[in-house]
Amino acid sequence: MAVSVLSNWAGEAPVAVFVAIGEGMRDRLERLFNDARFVRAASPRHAAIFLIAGRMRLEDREDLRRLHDQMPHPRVTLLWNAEVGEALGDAEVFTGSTLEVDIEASEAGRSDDAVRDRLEKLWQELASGERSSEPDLLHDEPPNSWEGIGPHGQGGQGMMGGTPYGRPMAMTSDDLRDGLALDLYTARFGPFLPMFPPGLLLEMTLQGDVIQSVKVVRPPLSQAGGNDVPAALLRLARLLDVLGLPVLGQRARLAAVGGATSVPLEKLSRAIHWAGATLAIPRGLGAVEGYGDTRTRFANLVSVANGFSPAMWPGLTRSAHLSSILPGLEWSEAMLVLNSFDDETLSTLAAIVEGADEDRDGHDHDSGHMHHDHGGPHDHDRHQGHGGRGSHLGNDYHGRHGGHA
Amino acid sequence: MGLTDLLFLALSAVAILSGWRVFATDSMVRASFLLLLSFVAVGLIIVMLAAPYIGVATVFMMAVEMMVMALFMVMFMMNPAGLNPMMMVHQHRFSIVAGVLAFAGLTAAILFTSFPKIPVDPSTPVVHDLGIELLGPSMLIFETAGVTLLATMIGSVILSSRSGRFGMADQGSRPPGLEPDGEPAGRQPEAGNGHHHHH
Amino acid sequence: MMELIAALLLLLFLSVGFAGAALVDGMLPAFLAGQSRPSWRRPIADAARLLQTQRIRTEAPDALLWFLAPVLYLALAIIGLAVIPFGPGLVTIPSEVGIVVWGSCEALTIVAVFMFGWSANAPLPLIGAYRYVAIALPAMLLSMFVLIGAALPAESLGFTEIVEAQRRVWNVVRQPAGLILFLMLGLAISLRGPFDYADPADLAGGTTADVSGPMVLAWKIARLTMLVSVSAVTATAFLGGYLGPLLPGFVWLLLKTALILVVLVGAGNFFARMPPARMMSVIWTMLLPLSFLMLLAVGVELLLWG
Amino acid sequence: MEIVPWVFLIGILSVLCIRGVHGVRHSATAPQQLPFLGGGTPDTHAWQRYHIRYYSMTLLFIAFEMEMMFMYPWAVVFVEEGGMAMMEMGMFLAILSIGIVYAWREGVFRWQ
Amino acid sequence: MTLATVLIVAAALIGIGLYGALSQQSFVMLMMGLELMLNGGLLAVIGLWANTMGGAPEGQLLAIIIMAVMAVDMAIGFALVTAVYRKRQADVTESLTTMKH
Repeated sequence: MAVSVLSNWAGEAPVAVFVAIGEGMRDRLERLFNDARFVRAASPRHAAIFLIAGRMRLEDREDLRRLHDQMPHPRVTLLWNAEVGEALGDAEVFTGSTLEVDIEASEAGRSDDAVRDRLEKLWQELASGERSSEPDLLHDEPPNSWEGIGPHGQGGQGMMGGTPYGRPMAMTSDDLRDGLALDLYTARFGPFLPMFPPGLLLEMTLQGDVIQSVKVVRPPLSQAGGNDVPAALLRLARLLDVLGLPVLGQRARLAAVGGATSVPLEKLSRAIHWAGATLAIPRGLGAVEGYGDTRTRFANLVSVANGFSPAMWPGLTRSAHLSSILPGLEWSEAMLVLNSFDDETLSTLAAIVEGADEDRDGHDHDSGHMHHDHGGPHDHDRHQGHGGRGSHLGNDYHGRHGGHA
Repeated sequence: MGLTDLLFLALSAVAILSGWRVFATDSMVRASFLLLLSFVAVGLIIVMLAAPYIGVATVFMMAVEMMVMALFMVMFMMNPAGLNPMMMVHQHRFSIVAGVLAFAGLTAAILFTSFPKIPVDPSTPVVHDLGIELLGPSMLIFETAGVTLLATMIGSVILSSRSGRFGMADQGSRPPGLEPDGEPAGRQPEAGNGHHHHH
Repeated sequence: MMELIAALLLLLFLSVGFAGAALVDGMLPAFLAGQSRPSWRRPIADAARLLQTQRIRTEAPDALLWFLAPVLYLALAIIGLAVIPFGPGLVTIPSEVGIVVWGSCEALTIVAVFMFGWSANAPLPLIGAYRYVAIALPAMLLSMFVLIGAALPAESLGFTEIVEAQRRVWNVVRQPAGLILFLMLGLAISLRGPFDYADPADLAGGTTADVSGPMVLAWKIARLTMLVSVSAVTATAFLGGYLGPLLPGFVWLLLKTALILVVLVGAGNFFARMPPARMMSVIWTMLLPLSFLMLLAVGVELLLWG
Repeated sequence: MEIVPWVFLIGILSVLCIRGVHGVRHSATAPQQLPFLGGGTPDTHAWQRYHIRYYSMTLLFIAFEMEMMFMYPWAVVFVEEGGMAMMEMGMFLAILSIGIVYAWREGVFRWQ
Repeated sequence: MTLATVLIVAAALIGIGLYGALSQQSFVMLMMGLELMLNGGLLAVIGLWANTMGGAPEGQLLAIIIMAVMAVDMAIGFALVTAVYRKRQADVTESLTTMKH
């Protein structure tokens, strides 16, 4: 009884969706969430529906599977114009509207509405228990076997060695900023982190929250967004979200759609001014030659909201690259920088650099095993005792991953 | 046995047990917060002892101090979360004996001393009295404390920051080995044999 | 006897306040964002959804601290509220050092938030937790100066005396900037808007990024309760608490609390969040001297006209 | 007799705690437990010697915060003592302010 | 809750703190031992103040001084730990023996 009351209520809840955005779908998806019935979850842990929209690269599939499994039960996946093969099991595919009228009209707005309806229907089925939650796609095994290994059965050895609870421990290295040699944290962030451009996969090494080194593993997926006013407004909305102004971001998104609910742009830009958004961006942050710093890029976007046409930027200098812009920044600053570029510039900045020390990691990582790094018999002796993990920054450190090259 | 006694017993048990667990737990964050728990229990006992200001202020001060303690514990201890259980002690038996002896000695002293019995009157405005004392008779102590705290602030800034008058504080440093003249602990040897390149 | 009545009133205050906070928090941002007709049923429906969602653990989390963090946070909110008088002599925990008790609640809140972020053993929550400590520590310092400014005219650290001392003039008149500083602290300890360094969007939810289902719900409940609590403290210290004509003191306090709560939720949506390093230096170099000056102004005012 | 509700309360709380902790410990499969990184994987545990960037600030903070202990009793007797109290606390705060200014000059409030 | 019981609790805290301060290899854990001893000291002072001094304010002042000592001890202690770590990249007391050379 109590359970059914709960499910009834739950069915009314806004549908929490975690999205993985594929090629050319970003702007459309952001408009999808203008509807109050839907909430875009920041993390799969908060979502019930996994929406995969647009075409994905082959190597993204493994990440999608991982994201799928990170969601709590009950969960369901919806593929929207997505081609992911069998990677997501027998998830429901949505290729447009089911109504004939809509197929003929093939108008984006109509199809968006159809997706909304489908999402809502899915959630109601899930909440009422008609649809069962999807099982895991990956095998239920830890990245390294650990149970029963080691003196306490926790998988570790000595002070820092082994793989306690399935993962090795962080090792010490020098720091870029203040020379205290503390531990490094290396991980691949992305490709579907909500505050990252979709598809961008960075291998970052952090110390505390300062980024020590960055390597682009996969560039962002190309988006249709041009340089027109709606695209600029959407970009402004993303920056506003990162600045902690989701309400203003939402208004900018509504303005980008236009129509009856549209917000006067002057009002929006005044609100942004009074929010102190410009002051919240440090001067000189993420400066790129010819492109100003993050603050000027932001000011440009705001002036678009004021009615000026979007600025045109000159070509990039050859040397500008994310792997040289981001290191040394704190996480929050780095997120501001990442979101301040337009799509074209960003894809140039995030291009995979061809070079002697590069290793086409992007292709290695996706070959289907979660524990690519710690597999192999050699790893165990490496993690014992003083462990030989990454005491060098930058290229030397990357060399470890691309040893075969 | 009234509620007061029971509460006192419970709080003492919490204070002592969590104080002991501080040195028996693997996770540094847990250790810091256990110490905080011990302080909170003592603070509440102090409130029960008719010193509400000192008791609550103990909780207040120790909450932030133990927070900072946790930050530094995690920063400087190897294996801060205790993922691998560990025991980093020296002269262990001697320390146990010293601790027990201190406790026994103090207890004996307490039991065999007769203290005067002049309990504090519950109606005394203790906070007010303390304020008068601070501004009047003990004014010098108060201002001296200010100077001491200033010295502490300056000292801790000088010691902890990297840049100094004679250049960077960490120049020419090399970590010690776990055994004398051994390889630096927890790190990979500089310009090592590169064994990590072959896998 | 009075304490028992006060305890019942506390329960009433908590439930009314919490319901109001949930509604305001659920509807005001949606309204401000220009969405049409946010429904009052949403918060309840969302809670029902979270209750039915699986609770996920991460690899080797600190399960005990992870569980205790929301519990501690909630308990602190309730204790903070319990030292607030609902009328003359109507206090659940009558304490002559009320503002110090509240200060301890603030300090322990930092511990609770840190515990929550630390326990997940995951990078984004960890960064959020550490960031929060950097901002909340100095922000707490500000609030204590401001509260001491409120305690000066009352010649006492208890909230009842602070309210009684406002019969002539409310503290907001004595130190208007103090109210603003205290509202900032309110944003910081209820984790919202420009001071939400623990759960921000640039960390994909920060300390909550790896938490699911009932744990998210528990954390939300604790946050909202703390919002009610800090609003009530603000109303008591600056807006004369239960003082007011005609209506009973309890109602007055509730109304003033509601006003502050709406202001807090609104302000949380209209100010940008600075990078933590910048905010830390703003607090120490600009806001802290400001709070010194406020204290000086109150002192001088008391000496001349007190 | 008055302890019965306490015992009851503590009993309920401990049952809740045990259940809660138990719930965290025993749920989620291995792929579910992976920390959220947007699909990517970490190399190591996130627990590490975390490099806080504001350690000097925290040290300054503990020393400075000590002044609160003196300020609370001062606030209680301020009106009574009048100008004297003002002078003494002014001096005390001025001394401590020197420390803050010094720390600011040394760049303690920037992240290291 | 008599004076003797309060003091015995304080003695227990001091004993545990002494054990910690003597046995722990790392600086920060050693400081935890010191703090615990001061904690016991604080309790003893307030216990004595409440039961034998009739509420003379000096007892409370002493308690505040103890707390100030804790704060100073922590601030300077951690600053030292940072300085030593910068130099030696270790936080165990043994690493200080090589500091003389």
